[in-house]
Amino acid sequence: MDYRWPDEYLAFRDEVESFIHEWRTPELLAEQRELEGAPGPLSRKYYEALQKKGWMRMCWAKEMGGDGRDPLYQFILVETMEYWRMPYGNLTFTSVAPSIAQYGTEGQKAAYLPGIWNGELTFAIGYSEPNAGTDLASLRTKGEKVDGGWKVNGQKIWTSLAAHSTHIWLATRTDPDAKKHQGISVLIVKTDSPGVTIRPLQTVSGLKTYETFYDDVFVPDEDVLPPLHGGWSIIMHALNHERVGLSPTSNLARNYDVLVEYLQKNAPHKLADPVVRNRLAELRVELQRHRALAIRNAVTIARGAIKPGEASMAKISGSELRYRITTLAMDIAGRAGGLARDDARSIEGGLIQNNYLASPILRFGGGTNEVQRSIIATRHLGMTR
Amino acid sequence: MDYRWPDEYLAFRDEVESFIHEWRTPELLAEQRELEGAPGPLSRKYYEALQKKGWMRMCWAKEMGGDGRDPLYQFILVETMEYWRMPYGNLTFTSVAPSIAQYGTEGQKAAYLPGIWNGELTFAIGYSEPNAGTDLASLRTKGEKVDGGWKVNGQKIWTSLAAHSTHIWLATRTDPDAKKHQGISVLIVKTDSPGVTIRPLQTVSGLKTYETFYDDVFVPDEDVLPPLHGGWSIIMHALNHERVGLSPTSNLARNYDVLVEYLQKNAPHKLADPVVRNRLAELRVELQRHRALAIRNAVTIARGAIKPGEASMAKISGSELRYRITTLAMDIAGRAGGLARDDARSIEGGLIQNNYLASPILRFGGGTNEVQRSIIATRHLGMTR
Amino acid sequence: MNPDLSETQSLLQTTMRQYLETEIPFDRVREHEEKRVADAELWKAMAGQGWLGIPLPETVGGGGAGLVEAGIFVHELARRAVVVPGAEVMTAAVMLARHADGDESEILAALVDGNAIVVPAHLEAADDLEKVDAAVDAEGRLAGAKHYVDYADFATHHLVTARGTEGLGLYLVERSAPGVSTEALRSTGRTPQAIVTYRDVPARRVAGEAAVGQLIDLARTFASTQILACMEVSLEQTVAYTNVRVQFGQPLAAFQAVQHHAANMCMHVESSRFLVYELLDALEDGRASSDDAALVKASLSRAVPEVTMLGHQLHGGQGLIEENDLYFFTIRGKDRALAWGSAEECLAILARDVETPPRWL
Amino acid sequence: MNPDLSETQSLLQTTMRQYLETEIPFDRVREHEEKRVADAELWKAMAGQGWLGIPLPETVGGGGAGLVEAGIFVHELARRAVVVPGAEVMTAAVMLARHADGDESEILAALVDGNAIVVPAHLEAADDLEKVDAAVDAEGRLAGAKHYVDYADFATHHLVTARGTEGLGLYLVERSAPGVSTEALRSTGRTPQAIVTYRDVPARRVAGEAAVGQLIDLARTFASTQILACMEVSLEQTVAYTNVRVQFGQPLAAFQAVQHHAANMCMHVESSRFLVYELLDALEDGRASSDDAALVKASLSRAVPEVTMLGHQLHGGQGLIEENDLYFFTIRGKDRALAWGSAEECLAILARDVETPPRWL
Repeated sequence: MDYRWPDEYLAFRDEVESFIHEWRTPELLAEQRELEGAPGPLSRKYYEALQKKGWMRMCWAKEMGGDGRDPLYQFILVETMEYWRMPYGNLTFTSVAPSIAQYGTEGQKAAYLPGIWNGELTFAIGYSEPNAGTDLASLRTKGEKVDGGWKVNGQKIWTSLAAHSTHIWLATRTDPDAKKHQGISVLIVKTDSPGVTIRPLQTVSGLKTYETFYDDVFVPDEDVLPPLHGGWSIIMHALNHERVGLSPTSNLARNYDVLVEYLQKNAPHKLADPVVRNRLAELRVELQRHRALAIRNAVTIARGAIKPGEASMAKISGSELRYRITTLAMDIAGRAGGLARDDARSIEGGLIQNNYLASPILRFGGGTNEVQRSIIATRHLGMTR
Repeated sequence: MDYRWPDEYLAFRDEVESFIHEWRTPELLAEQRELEGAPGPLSRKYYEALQKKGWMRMCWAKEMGGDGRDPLYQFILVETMEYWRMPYGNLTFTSVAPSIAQYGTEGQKAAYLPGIWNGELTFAIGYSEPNAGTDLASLRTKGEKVDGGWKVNGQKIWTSLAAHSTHIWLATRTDPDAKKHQGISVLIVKTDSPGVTIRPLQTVSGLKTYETFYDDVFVPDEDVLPPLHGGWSIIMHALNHERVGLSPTSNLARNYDVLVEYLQKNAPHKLADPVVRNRLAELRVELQRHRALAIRNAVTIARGAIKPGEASMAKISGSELRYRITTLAMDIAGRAGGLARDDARSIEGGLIQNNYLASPILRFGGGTNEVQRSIIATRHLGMTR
Repeated sequence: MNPDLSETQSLLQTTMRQYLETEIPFDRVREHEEKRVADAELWKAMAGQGWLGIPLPETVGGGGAGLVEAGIFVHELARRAVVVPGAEVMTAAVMLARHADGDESEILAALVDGNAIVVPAHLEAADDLEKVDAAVDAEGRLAGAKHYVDYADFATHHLVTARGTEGLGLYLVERSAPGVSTEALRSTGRTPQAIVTYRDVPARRVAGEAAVGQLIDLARTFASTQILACMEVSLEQTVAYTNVRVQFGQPLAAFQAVQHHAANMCMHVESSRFLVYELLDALEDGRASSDDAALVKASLSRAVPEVTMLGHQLHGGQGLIEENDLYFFTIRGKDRALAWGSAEECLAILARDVETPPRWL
Repeated sequence: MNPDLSETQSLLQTTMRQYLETEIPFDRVREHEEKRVADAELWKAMAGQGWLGIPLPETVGGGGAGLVEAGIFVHELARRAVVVPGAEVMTAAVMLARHADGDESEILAALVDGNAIVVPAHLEAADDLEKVDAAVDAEGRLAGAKHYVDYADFATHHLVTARGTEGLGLYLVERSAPGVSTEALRSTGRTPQAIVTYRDVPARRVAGEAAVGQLIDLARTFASTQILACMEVSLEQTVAYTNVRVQFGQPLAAFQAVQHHAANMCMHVESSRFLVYELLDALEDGRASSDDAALVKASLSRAVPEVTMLGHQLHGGQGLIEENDLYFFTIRGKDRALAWGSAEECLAILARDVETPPRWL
């Protein structure tokens, strides 16, 4: 037992922080605001620099093209980047690429991995459907076998970044007669394929997402991940890859820090109010409780152990705390706390208010908290199903 | 719409308060403490006086021997008595007597009602079994038809007051072949019948309850409530009778008042602490939220309407608030708040601490809060079962 | 003790609800919301229905009704999330009517027919409801700034709290007067709000210091009423959605965890409804104190994020997309939770008097 | 970053757990609890096992281990709810060892073999941990009163906080000295507690002012450790019970609402375990501040009523009967939540420094 972070991890954190301070310029932030998260010229440059650092694959096995570093480095990367809300890789890197590396054919590896690494290829994830959200396995988008490939018909929602991606990583029912969890394959679909339609969806927190429609879209056989009809385990495996830093403490703590800084500058009388200080003390306690679950989960994953209950706990804790911190911070700041990010007077670009509106996402995204709680009960505590 | 209590109700409250102040002597309180709720000479006298007031039957229809008063009088009686924790009738009066009056044979009415009214007869309720708690209908205590009556075998728990009662109001499976909710009858069993064993059970909050065992206990036919095998509806009906004042606000508010009084006398610096004052303000809000649900439910019942969801809301709200008020009050009072009622230094005879330990009871008693929440969802909100 | 609407009150509720549901599709609300401008056409139409004068005396053409009826008006508007200053104008109108002398009858009549639109302007700089630096000089000229003024530009007049030669009071100011300038704000609720600056603006005193507290209590109570409406609709939409949305082979509504979330939402809604109407009823004849208004606002301001976030929890991704109608009530609800005193500010008011035993009857 | 017990630490845990589960039936705990007297026989036996000297130097016969090991000792005792001053003696022993000069080696050795039992005596009158009026005069005579002293009568010595001629410090006092009198208290936890009055009692100064803060931090941390144990066992018993208890035709554990309650309990337990051992580990080499100890205590003191009450919720009537073992952890847990600073008191400590950014790595 030793709860200290060894020096090499702390040195890595410092390195990441230096990198952030170098790149997080007002110009980059302005570009991000303007393009609503889509890649612009500055963020492309930033991504290039990030890729040069090699951090995106640092925890992969050497034989898969990585550095074979301890996954706790990934944890530290995520925590440090998330504090400043700097992008550090998306599902293309954390989910698609490892899946191709592990399951893909040699041809697929050659066709996609280099392009992913140099940033030319980006993937949107096509899992959710209007009637298959939490119950993902009931998806209906179907592929019919045709000569040399598959003809795909169906509809996906929450295909985030679809309009800015070159490909869609599409969960498709390829065997309609198999049981629910079987008969699903992962297809790699070019976004400019004939028959693909992308429709933007505005969400309440400003995040743009997309609905994607597939009308007789042709996908060649070589773009089907093997094993055919065995997509469910690929999907599950891919989700597991994200879990070392699945619920950062730092970006929750950032809301706290932003509030305190605002009060120091604009409402010192409130910061002097014993009741406000007590509420802040309560938030500090909650942040540490969450931090405990987040690190506990990361350590387990870093060891290669599998304890789904720990990931579920970290995920529930972080997603629910996001709501509590932000709603309280808005109350403390009063009407100033309600200013949105499109108002120049808003606190730190409306960060807290925006986090409030976005807070439901993680409560259902990546498996609803209801499902997570049942996972804790059955798989961590051994309760009867 | 008029949220005022008309003068006649307020006058009744004043009458009840005067009565309480007359009877709530240190001697009576000492006797109650000593006998742990069992009837002693002073409380018998108190009950006599209470019965003379006619309050126990005041809301019954005149043809059932009552005064036909609006059930809101019962609500006011309960709230006023509960503030001072004075007894005002128990299940014998609120559940057994009305059931006999409504369902009993003429013989049963003649045999039991006068004795109940003059206090000679008291009933313990034998519903719960070791394996039939929330799922009451799965009870196993069984009656076998024998010549002139029934031979009863089984076991009940939470037969509160059994040792001080003359009879047990016993839910018994009389038709083993019927479906779960059918085949149950209510039997009136003398506690001194051969084969009845009463074993005390100590609960954490000091309340004593009893396990009762039935070995070949003979119950004559005339002590079976009609209709035979139709006991389930009697049981449900009886429970409904209690619901006008099922979750008083006053005894929750009493914890608040006791805490404030303690702080005024013993820790004025704490009462001056803005954080403590804020916590108390929060409790005031919660008390009013509960009061709203309690009155809403009472008004509906007083009108003869049936909205089970409202009773469930009042019940959940009151039972959960009891825990929150008491745990916080103990924290504010610090270690003084932890003194138990058997310590002479405890705050108001350990009222708050004792309420804390007793707080789980109402969360599962009378139908668990889980079941209540489903009732709200399905019967009040119309959600799919 | 009768917490239910009278027949007349029910009729008003039903009429308004049907009218708004029929006449105002949510997409029309989206249009006004996006532009942050009030729905002037709806306002005009409501004048035609006779609703704008509900609590005003019949002598000026009003409905001669009370605060409960005004509350129903505010409640129904909030249920449809329409972009009109219902709560604001009711607040100002009631204050003007209460303190009416001969001078006021003209503006009251104009309020009834929708030609005058008066909104309160109270809050200054920080979120401290007690701070009033705006001042009216001996010549009756107002100078000062008011923040987060709802519908400042749609209004024809502002009812401004300020300090004059006779002390603190309410002053009536014309929006179009030279010296009144506004700067738009973009808040969570997406309704029009602005910072208003008054430079040497003619202002007529209409009420004294006591009225300032009354104005706050009333505005706060109507904000609570709006919150109530947001919670109600959020719950209704959630029940409807979970009854039809199938996952794992059964409607969401049949899952125990879903039912329990909905039950928790329901307890907030039901207790809030009682508290809000009790307060309106008691404010009508002066039985309610400022503490009562603060308590109800504290309770509802805390409840509404809980309720609306549970609504989102049960809607999943569907509920976050702006094409779905759920979000209106999430954003309006939290906005009103911050208006006229957040839960924190209202608790601070309650904290001043914790020694009085809480009411239990 | 390694939050898991080492092999040696695991061995200590397993050994103690097996020993206590085998040797100490819960009915024996009930007996001592009812009489409010410590289990002297168990204390003696534990001396035989070598456990009483775990964190003491090997030179006095101790185990030479650290606070984590002492924490495991406290943790395992609390899991069995036994009526012995494990936390209290570990606190005093560590303080004595830290400030040991030659004089202390004798009492340290006696602590190891169980002949000396030293408990801290700190709290006075109100629940204000900063108030110390007890005084030691120039002749080394102590006068004052200490409240809620755990195991005051079972102890051979009290380690008393008092003000002497050299300022605030820790003083060692013999329980049997004339002038020491006790008055028993009956608290929620049902373990022996007393008010102790010292009248002109010989007292030896063993450490100065800094040690008083250290003593509080340590006692507070062990109280948190005890709370952790209570939550753990409450959860374990609840899981076991719901897995076998059948209602409506299936085990309780299979109901979604039951699973969710258990999951909430579990999150408290798992986060608390991390925080407690992190704190013990950090206190060992001085990395932890008083704020850290207060934070952990605040967190666990709030968590334990939640967890134990959910345990009762899921046990129904069975859990409230004293024949069931669940209640031990309910009452001990809440008792320790109040000891050495309630959640409210610990939050007040944290509230002094809210400007420092919270730790996230």
